Amino acid sequence: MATNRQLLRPLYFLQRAIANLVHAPLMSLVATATIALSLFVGAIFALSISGGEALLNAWGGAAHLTLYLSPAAPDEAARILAQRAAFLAGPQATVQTVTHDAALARLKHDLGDLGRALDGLEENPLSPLVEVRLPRSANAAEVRALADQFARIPEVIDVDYGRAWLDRLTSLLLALRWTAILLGVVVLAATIFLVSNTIQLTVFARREEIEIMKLCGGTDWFVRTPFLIEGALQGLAGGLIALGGVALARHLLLPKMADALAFAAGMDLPRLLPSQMLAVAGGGAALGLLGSALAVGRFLRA
Amino acid sequence: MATNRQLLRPLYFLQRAIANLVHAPLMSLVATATIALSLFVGAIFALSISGGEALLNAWGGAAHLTLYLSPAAPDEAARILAQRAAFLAGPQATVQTVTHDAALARLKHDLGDLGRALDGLEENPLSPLVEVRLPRSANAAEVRALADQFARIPEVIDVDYGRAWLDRLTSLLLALRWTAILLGVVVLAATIFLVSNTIQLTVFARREEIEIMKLCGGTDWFVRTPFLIEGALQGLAGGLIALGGVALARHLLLPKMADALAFAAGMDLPRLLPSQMLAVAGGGAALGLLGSALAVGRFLRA
Amino acid sequence: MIKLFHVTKSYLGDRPCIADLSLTVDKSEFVFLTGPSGAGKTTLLRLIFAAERPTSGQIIVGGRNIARLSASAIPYLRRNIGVVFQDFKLLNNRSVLDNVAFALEVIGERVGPARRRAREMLGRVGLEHKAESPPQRLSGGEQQRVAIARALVNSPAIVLADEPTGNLDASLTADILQLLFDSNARGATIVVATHDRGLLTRFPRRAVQLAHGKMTSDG
Amino acid sequence: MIKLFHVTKSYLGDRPCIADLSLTVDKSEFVFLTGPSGAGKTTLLRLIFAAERPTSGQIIVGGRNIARLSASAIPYLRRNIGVVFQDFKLLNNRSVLDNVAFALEVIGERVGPARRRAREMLGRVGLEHKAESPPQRLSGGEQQRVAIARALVNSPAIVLADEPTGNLDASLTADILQLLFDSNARGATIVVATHDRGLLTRFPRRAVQLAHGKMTSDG
Ligand SMILES: Nc1ncnc2c1ncn2[C@@H]1O[C@H](COP(=O)(O)OP(=O)(O)OP(=O)(O)O)[C@@H](O)[C@H]1O
Ligand SMILES: Nc1ncnc2c1ncn2[C@@H]1O[C@H](COP(=O)(O)OP(=O)(O)OP(=O)(O)O)[C@@H](O)[C@H]1O
Ligand SMILES: [Mg+2]
Ligand SMILES: [Mg+2]
Repeated sequence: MATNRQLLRPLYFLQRAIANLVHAPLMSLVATATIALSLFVGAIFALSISGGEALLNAWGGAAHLTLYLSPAAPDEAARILAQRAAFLAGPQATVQTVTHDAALARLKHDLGDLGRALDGLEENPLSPLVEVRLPRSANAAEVRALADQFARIPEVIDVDYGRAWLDRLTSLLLALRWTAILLGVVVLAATIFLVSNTIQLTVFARREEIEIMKLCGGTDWFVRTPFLIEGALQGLAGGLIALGGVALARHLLLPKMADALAFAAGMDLPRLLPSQMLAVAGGGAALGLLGSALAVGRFLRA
Repeated sequence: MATNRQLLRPLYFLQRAIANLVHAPLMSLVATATIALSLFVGAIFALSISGGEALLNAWGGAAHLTLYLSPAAPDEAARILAQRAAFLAGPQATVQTVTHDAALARLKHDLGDLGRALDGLEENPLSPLVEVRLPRSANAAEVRALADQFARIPEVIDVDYGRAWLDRLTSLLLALRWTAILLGVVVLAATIFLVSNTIQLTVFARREEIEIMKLCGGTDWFVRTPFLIEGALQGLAGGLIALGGVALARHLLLPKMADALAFAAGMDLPRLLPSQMLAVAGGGAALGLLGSALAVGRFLRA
Repeated sequence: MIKLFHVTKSYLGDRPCIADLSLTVDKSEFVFLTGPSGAGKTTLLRLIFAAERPTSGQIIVGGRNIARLSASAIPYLRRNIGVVFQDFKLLNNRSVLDNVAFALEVIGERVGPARRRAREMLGRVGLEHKAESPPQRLSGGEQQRVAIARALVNSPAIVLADEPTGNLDASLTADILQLLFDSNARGATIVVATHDRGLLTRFPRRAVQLAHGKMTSDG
Repeated sequence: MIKLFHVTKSYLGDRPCIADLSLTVDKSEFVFLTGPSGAGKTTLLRLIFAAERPTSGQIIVGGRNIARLSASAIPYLRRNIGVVFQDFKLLNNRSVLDNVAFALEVIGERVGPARRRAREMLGRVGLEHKAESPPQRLSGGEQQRVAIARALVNSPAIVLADEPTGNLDASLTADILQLLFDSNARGATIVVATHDRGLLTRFPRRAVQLAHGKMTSDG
């Protein structure tokens, strides 16, 4: 079969694809640019979202939970609770016990001059408490889950962890994520649509060539293969250009952002992991291939 | 001059432009879609940023400043300060004076059982103070500016307004804005580039037509005018589609966001003002016109 | 080799351009197809290489029933047919040589041998010196000869030539017809559509005359 | 009307296709331009309507020096010249009628009268019934007649026709030449390029013969 003979000639098709790219630079440029820009916007967009999440979490800072025992509970009960809390909160958390006396001393200190008035008390009416300081890496959902666990311990009569604050942080992240999902879907759909239409236009500009190939006895695969290779090459080039663009944007933005990020010590502008870079480049190639396949397919059927 | 005769025939060119749009639906579709998608992404993006800012401000909630006087200051001084603060903070702010006695009563109430201990004091060591509650609409920068003004009043020995909190909010807004500027520039540049290239491709697909017009004695303006009208019409259509898309996205997103926005009472998803809608539609038309002018210009020179 | 039985081809709203036509062209026969402008010559050739489907009737080419051919089988039919199009149909973004070599590449020939044979064929139509030009830069008659070279380069069993000498002067016309006669002598079946009855007097062969899609004379 | 002084046209790397040619065509003259394929007939016509610039020499058309014409003046020159292109150059996405009317619209004629005159002109080349078809659907000879109708519809002072009868049979050829003779009788200057020396014997007129870009006979 001649078809099989052709499929065994990948070099021939690669050669023809490259010749076409070189001979019609406008078209290859437009398709490549469309893919590059779409991927660039998509990547910057994904990085902004992930950066926003990281920033919000950093803003929250280290979370701080306070477990109150009954005022009647002995200091020993607080110490036992502290051990249990340390176990639940994990090795990275810092746990501190505040006894009846320590609680009163703290209040006196806080009241300053007025503190002397407390010396007249016969009995200490304050509760002992346990303070749990979580690492910065703990996020809102983890804090909330831990607070719920603590609240279920019978000795604990109240858990204070800035619920309102956490609720707002969680809401904000949720809003961010919904926007991200919407915009992500839009950018992806826009990319596929634009790329396939742009390639359709380049195929249209070569309709005579396709017609002549078919009149000379070329099979559909003979017509299609160079277009597919061209699409994949354009897509790959687009992906690589997008990666370069992301690196450049990061480079330009880094000094501007330094101030804004000063409070979030140790936080850096988000970067693409090697696997994500591969995904961008491969995604470009896939996009180009898919766009070409759709465009040529529509054309060959017509 | 024949040129003048042609310029007096806007209807003729409009007719030809519409006929071309109808006869080459693929090309008009691609150009319109490119403009629509670019404007849609741009508009959604701008709305997200403005929504993000509004959300951050709402999260901040109503700002609250406390002005401390010297403990030795008489209550009357606090009342005079309150009047001055009310004048500086504007009519929408609520200003409240807390006298020496009121301050002590408040502390007693806060201490609960322990409060009784304060009865033994001979002298009131607390400062009188003035509380200023700003409207929700006040943003971080305004709060900070007002606090600076208050601090410059000689009677005021300290202003408390959650400086750390405000600093973080400001940083976050700054980061958001830099990202917005970067992405905005990218989306705009991408849009102009894509639109002009796409139209270039549609012009390229009609190069024979242009060649024949010129061979029959058509002037450059005779060739150019229908393309410009087509570009403007495609752009206008693209702008209107983008507006429809924004309305649809808002409609889809509103229920999903309701939860996330629950805490920000009275806050709504950001919407386009009529003037902004006009800008999107007009911007689309301008984009189409500009893209066509660039593409045909390049072609006529070649 | 080519057999048409009661073939009709009509386009929507027009009277048929081929009306109930029956025709047999034997293997290795040489036939002129004549008739005035719009008689249906091009349409008849297009039916034979399956660029159009007949509205009714049967067409058998090289033993295959064209009307029943699946879309994927058409390329393989066309590889046995060399066609000279009335409007040449050359690729403007390729060189003349590539245009001719292309007909060989389509059927799976390797690039090197394809170009060699294409260059040789260009020599036979007197255009070796234009091998590297794009067709746009050629004169009308030169383009026509490129189209002829492309049709003959893979020595097809059937050659359909539509006005192959419309842009050529008398001496080049004789050269090109000689190429077709040679090909015919080596066994190819050849159909040449022409409006030029002068050709028939200079090169007497079987001539099928069409008018309004009907055969008006044969012989 | 048309004067060439020592005109040479050469493309990069090739020997000149027009070499030191001098020629005068008077107002209301009718000239055949003959010569074999590649002689330079089309190139000469392209020089006259400013589609190419001469490498050297002067060309004066209707009193204007083509070599010195600014780019913006070229359209106004072309409005006085009707051209029948060898490859027709019809707009495929417009109807036949629009293609012809287009030549009038370009010079500022209103759509209504333009279409009326175009339809009448189509009648004179025998194609009124194809007015609404796109040119692709026409036979080769029909397309050629549309090209002729377009060239003549605005009664230009100069008509340049490149192989206008290459796709037409003898009887249509006579009809078309009669159209050109009529136009000539009304005062138009006409140059017809053709490879067909038979035309010259049937319609004796002044004939300028080219070979390799040089004039070999005139008269
Ligand atoms: N796709 C089509 N749609 C409608 N009509 C068509 C189509 N193709 C051809 N025709 C009509 O069919 C008739 C025959 O056309 P055809 O091209 O076969 O003529 P021809 O004999 O080759 O003429 P010529 O010598 O001028 O090339 C013409 O009137 C033409 O207008
Ligand atoms: N743009 C160009 N670039 C290079 N060479 C060209 C170009 N145009 C024409 N030629 C060459 O100039 C020569 C004359 O061409 P021209 O088209 O004038 O011939 P012609 O007399 O019209 O021939 P025909 O009867 O075949 O149409 C040819 O050899 C052609 O290849
Ligand atoms: Mg024909
Ligand atoms: Mg010529």
